[in-house]
Amino acid sequence: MVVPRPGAWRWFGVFAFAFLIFTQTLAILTSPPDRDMGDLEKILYVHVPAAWITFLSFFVVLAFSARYLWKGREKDDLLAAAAAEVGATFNGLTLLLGMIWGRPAWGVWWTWDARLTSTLVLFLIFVGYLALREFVDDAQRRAQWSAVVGALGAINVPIVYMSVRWWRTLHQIQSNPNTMDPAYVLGLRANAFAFLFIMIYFIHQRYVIASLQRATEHAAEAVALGGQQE
Amino acid sequence: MTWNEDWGRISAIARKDLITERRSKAGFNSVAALGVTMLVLFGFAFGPDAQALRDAAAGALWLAILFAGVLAFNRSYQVELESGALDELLQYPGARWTIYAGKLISNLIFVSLMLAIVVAAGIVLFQIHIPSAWPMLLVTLLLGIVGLVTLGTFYAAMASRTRAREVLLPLLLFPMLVPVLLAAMSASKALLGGDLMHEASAWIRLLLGYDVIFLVAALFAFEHVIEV
Amino acid sequence: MTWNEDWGRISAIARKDLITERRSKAGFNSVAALGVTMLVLFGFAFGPDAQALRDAAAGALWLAILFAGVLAFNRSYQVELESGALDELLQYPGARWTIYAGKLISNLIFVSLMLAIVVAAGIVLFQIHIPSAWPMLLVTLLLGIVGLVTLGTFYAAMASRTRAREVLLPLLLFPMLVPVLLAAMSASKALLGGDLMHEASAWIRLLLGYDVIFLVAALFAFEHVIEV
Amino acid sequence: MDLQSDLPIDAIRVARRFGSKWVLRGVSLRVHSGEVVGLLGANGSGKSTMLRILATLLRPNAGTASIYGHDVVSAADEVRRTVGILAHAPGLYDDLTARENLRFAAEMSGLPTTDLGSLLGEVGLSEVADERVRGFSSGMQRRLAVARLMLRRPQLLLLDEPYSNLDSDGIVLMNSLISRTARGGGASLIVLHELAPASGILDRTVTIVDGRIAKPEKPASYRVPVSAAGAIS
Amino acid sequence: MDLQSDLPIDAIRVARRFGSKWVLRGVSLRVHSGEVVGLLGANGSGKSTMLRILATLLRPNAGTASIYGHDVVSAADEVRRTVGILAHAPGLYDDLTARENLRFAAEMSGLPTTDLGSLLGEVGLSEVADERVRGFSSGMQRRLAVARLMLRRPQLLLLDEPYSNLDSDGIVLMNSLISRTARGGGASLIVLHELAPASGILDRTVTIVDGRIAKPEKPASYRVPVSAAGAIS
Ligand code: HEM
Ligand SMILES: Nc1ncnc2c1ncn2[C@@H]1O[C@H](COP(=O)(O)OP(=O)(O)OP(=O)(O)O)[C@@H](O)[C@H]1O
Ligand SMILES: Nc1ncnc2c1ncn2[C@@H]1O[C@H](COP(=O)(O)OP(=O)(O)OP(=O)(O)O)[C@@H](O)[C@H]1O
Ligand SMILES: [Mg+2]
Ligand SMILES: [Mg+2]
Repeated sequence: MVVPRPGAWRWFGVFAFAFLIFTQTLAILTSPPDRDMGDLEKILYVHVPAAWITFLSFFVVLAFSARYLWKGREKDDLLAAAAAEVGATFNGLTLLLGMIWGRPAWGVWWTWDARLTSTLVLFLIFVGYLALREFVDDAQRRAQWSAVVGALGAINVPIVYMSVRWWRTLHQIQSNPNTMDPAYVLGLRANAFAFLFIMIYFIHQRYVIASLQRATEHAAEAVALGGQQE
Repeated sequence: MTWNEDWGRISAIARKDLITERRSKAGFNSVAALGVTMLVLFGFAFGPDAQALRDAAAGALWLAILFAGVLAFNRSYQVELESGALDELLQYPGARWTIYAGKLISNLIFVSLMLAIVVAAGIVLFQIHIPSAWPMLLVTLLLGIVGLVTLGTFYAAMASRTRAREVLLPLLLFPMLVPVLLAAMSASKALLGGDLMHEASAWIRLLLGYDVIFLVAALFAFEHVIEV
Repeated sequence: MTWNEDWGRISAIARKDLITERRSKAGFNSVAALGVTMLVLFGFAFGPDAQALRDAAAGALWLAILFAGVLAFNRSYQVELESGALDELLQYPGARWTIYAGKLISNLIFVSLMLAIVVAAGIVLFQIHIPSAWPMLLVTLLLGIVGLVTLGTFYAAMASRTRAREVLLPLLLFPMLVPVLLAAMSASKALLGGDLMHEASAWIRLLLGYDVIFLVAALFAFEHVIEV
Repeated sequence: MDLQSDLPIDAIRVARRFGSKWVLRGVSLRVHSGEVVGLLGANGSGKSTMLRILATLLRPNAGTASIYGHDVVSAADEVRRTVGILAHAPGLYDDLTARENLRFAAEMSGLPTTDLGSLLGEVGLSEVADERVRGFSSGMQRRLAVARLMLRRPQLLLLDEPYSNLDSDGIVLMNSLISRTARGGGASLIVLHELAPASGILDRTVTIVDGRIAKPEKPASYRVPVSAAGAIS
Repeated sequence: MDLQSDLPIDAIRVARRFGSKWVLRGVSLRVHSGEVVGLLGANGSGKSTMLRILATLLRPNAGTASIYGHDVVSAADEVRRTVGILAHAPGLYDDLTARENLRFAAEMSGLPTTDLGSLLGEVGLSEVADERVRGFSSGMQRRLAVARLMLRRPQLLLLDEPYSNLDSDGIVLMNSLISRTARGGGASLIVLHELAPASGILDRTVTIVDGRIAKPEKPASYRVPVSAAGAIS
């Protein structure tokens, strides 16, 4: 197994965070206060990118899980696990930011609306995924099982996405650049890219850590099996 | 390899599980009693107002079935783990999905019987009026338990082989089941309320879609789960 | 024979159980998640109306704790049954009630931690307003779980040694717990509602009485349950 | 039991049934201090059942048995202080390490928890002392169970096929425990199928046939394994 | 593996670890048709692990093994058709009767379910054929497991301490199964600690030391039990 090396990636990480600070400042400074919510609107630039990145991460889980089941390569399992961790983190962030937003905007921390609940359920599904990885000791079994659970879990992403359309929700429906004030569009897009870079950086870092652990094990293998004739 | 051989295996497993279940649980009496006990607890928790109870009836029924079902799913693999029978089971040649199919059938029969009893008790305890569209209600109940058992039997194959089966199975299963439960509860509720808005059939279609997708997925994925 | 020796045994058992619990369940994270999952299910079943949910909050909290608790109780004896450890345990000389006391302590710690997490999640999800009399509420919660764990640990000693433990434990336990649950739910509900009628303290006294009676009875009766 | 005998084992017409099937139909057995007695019998003849009765884990349906003068039913607690049983199942906690399992046993018996390390060394488990028992091989589990016996130093050893799963070192270990106990005035009752590993330490054997101890004069209908016959002759 | 050998067992540098501990570090082993090979080794040396790998119950981390030319990983299904394993645990269903357990095994293997009665008679369980396995003694459970093996008639027997819990009749039964298999062109690999019960049927032994098969020339560091040394000399 090839161990990925840092180097360029360190600079990518620095860049991703610098870019995030830049886009956040830009969005907060340029966007006008919302006519209903006033400055509360500014949470938009973290809440919505976090939600998008959640979806994207779980899609990455699906892709690598499927490839693991097909090809059986350890690398894919490690990548899927890294993406799941990052996805669950952003999922939690979406919930938390949504709740912080909901308190002043709707007057409640929580309500049982389809969007909110389905987001919470998605979070719980991947908490289950991570718990499963925790509980299985055998590496091959862990990889195999979590690939299946991860792929099945990712089926729920479209449900969360569509929940605002399928059910009447308090949460607002997706907008698109046409229905949105252009003043917000740029800030949102820029921040979405900043989050994307951070996601890539995080997934990569988690993957590197896991690979390094594996590499030590493989090194031990060489020692353990070394020196045999025949 | 042939369908005949596969069917032989499926029915052997289903029959064995049902015999074990019957012998080890002293009939369905205790399961019946447990279902009823759960309903009584829900009655306490959400009663005593009659209208509130009737509103809660569909939810209470499905939750009682869910919680009792989880016991059955884990149990169905635990029998294999005691005294190493799973190793033996994996030694038999042939396709692995037959193991899943066999357990699916026995769990379906078991949960259906439990459902019958729980529903009968629920009708009395929650003062449910049986709607004229009761065949639809029956279809809802059946589709609901198919979804429940499909996923439950599947996840239990993993959870029961870890150190944390009691916690891990509900942890993996419940969130995945939310759509099934929601659809089943909503359809039941609508039907019990006379289905004035004609929303039941949309929920039932959703339920059917779920059942089919997950059944196929589970049959394919089972090999990967049991093999290692 | 001396108190010192007895205490040594009690703490040995409690410590062993907690170590096992920690190792086999990888921390309370999963239990936390399970508690939250159950609350979500209750939310579905009895929501989405906010007022209805708030009324149901006390019931939902206690039921979530009850169902998760039952898993812990059975588990705590199952560890003994795997690979014949119970025979070994019964071989040690000394009073048998120490076994019960040790398991009681470990289960109490476990269920209390679970309770803390479930309550925290419940406060958010069910939009509970913390009442000014929150110390009383805390007392209610503690007395409630003492009752739950006292009886649960006791009945699990019997149920876990039958072939039908998963079903038998709730079947024996739930009806016996109804008074405890009813008192705990009613007191919690009254306190959450501001305790306008001053009825909470009556329920709490009832709860206390129950706890004491059952604790004493269980300590005495345990010898007879475990011996054969 | 007016006359209390102080024999390590004094069983008088012990009988036990499961359901309606009588497994033991009156087993009378005396074992004296310093003796090592082998208990033979075909599969299913009730050897394990007899040991469990003597260890207070099962009650006889009829007859009485006493251990060093203490009745196994009415004075169970005293019996437990003097008896140590090694059953088919090792009775270990899978999620505890070897050392933790021993420490638990020590605490439960009110013994000091120092010196567990050297005990583990004695049974050859030093290297895995802090690994969980779950991954132990069957022989390693059995060695740990032996260490637990050595910790408690019972006067009377009840051993149910003690040599199974043990390699040659393990057999030596087991035998040294048995003979040390015998030298200290204790006694052992050992269920065996294969006499070879116990050759040299067995004083005599008794055989359960038809739920009773077969008469020593007529050769037991239970055939002693061919390979072992030489070892005790 | 381009060249398919048709040996009953052809294992090449099989390695397996648990966690970071390498238990098998390159076991190469060939067993020929008609052979009965004993697999020795100290407790925890990896004998059961090796058997489980050959029975497709565990995958090797490195190396390859094939059974009659079928790879244990890639052609697991074919391997399962030819192999029968007898593990430490009997793998029976406690709530089924002896007969039902056998019938289940027959149905799962696609074999006829007639004649189960005579099979049960052969292993001496006729009387308890319709009793639940839960109450069986350890030897009775093992006999039932042997009956299941006899039912399936595998070409290659993998036996993990097959004699433990068996009385002398049981040992005879076990040996007759092994030699019948060998005569029919099959083979057996038997994990043993005590060679005595298998004396007369073993063709040779190999010993696992340090995760590898010890060289036959230098006497294995694992000592053959004293009592058994004579039996195979
Ligand atoms: C816990 C509470 C909340 C959760 C779980 C949540 C969840 C989500 C998710 C998953 C998305 C992305 C969906 C998509 O792109 O289709 C999203 C988008 C969004 N959320 Fe929330 N949200 C919460 C609270 C709020 C609140 C309180 C507001 C404001 C009043 C809000 C406003 C928005 C907006 C404006 C979008 C972007 C929709 C678009 O234009 O595409 N959310 N939310
Ligand atoms: N599932 C597992 N998890 C962790 N370690 C394991 C597992 N199975 C086996 N081991 C380890 O592998 C080693 C070999 O085990 P194995 O059961 O193969 O030994 P064995 O040669 O059969 O010993 P015995 O004669 O005692 O039966 C042991 O050190 C054991 O701790
Ligand atoms: N819990 C039980 N329930 C029902 N029957 C039992 C139980 N325990 C033992 N028996 C029966 O008692 C008989 C003797 O069992 P026991 O385990 O004492 O035999 P054993 O002499 O130790 O045999 P083995 O050499 O096979 O270990 C058997 O026929 C068994 O079926
Ligand atoms: Mg026995
Ligand atoms: Mg072994």
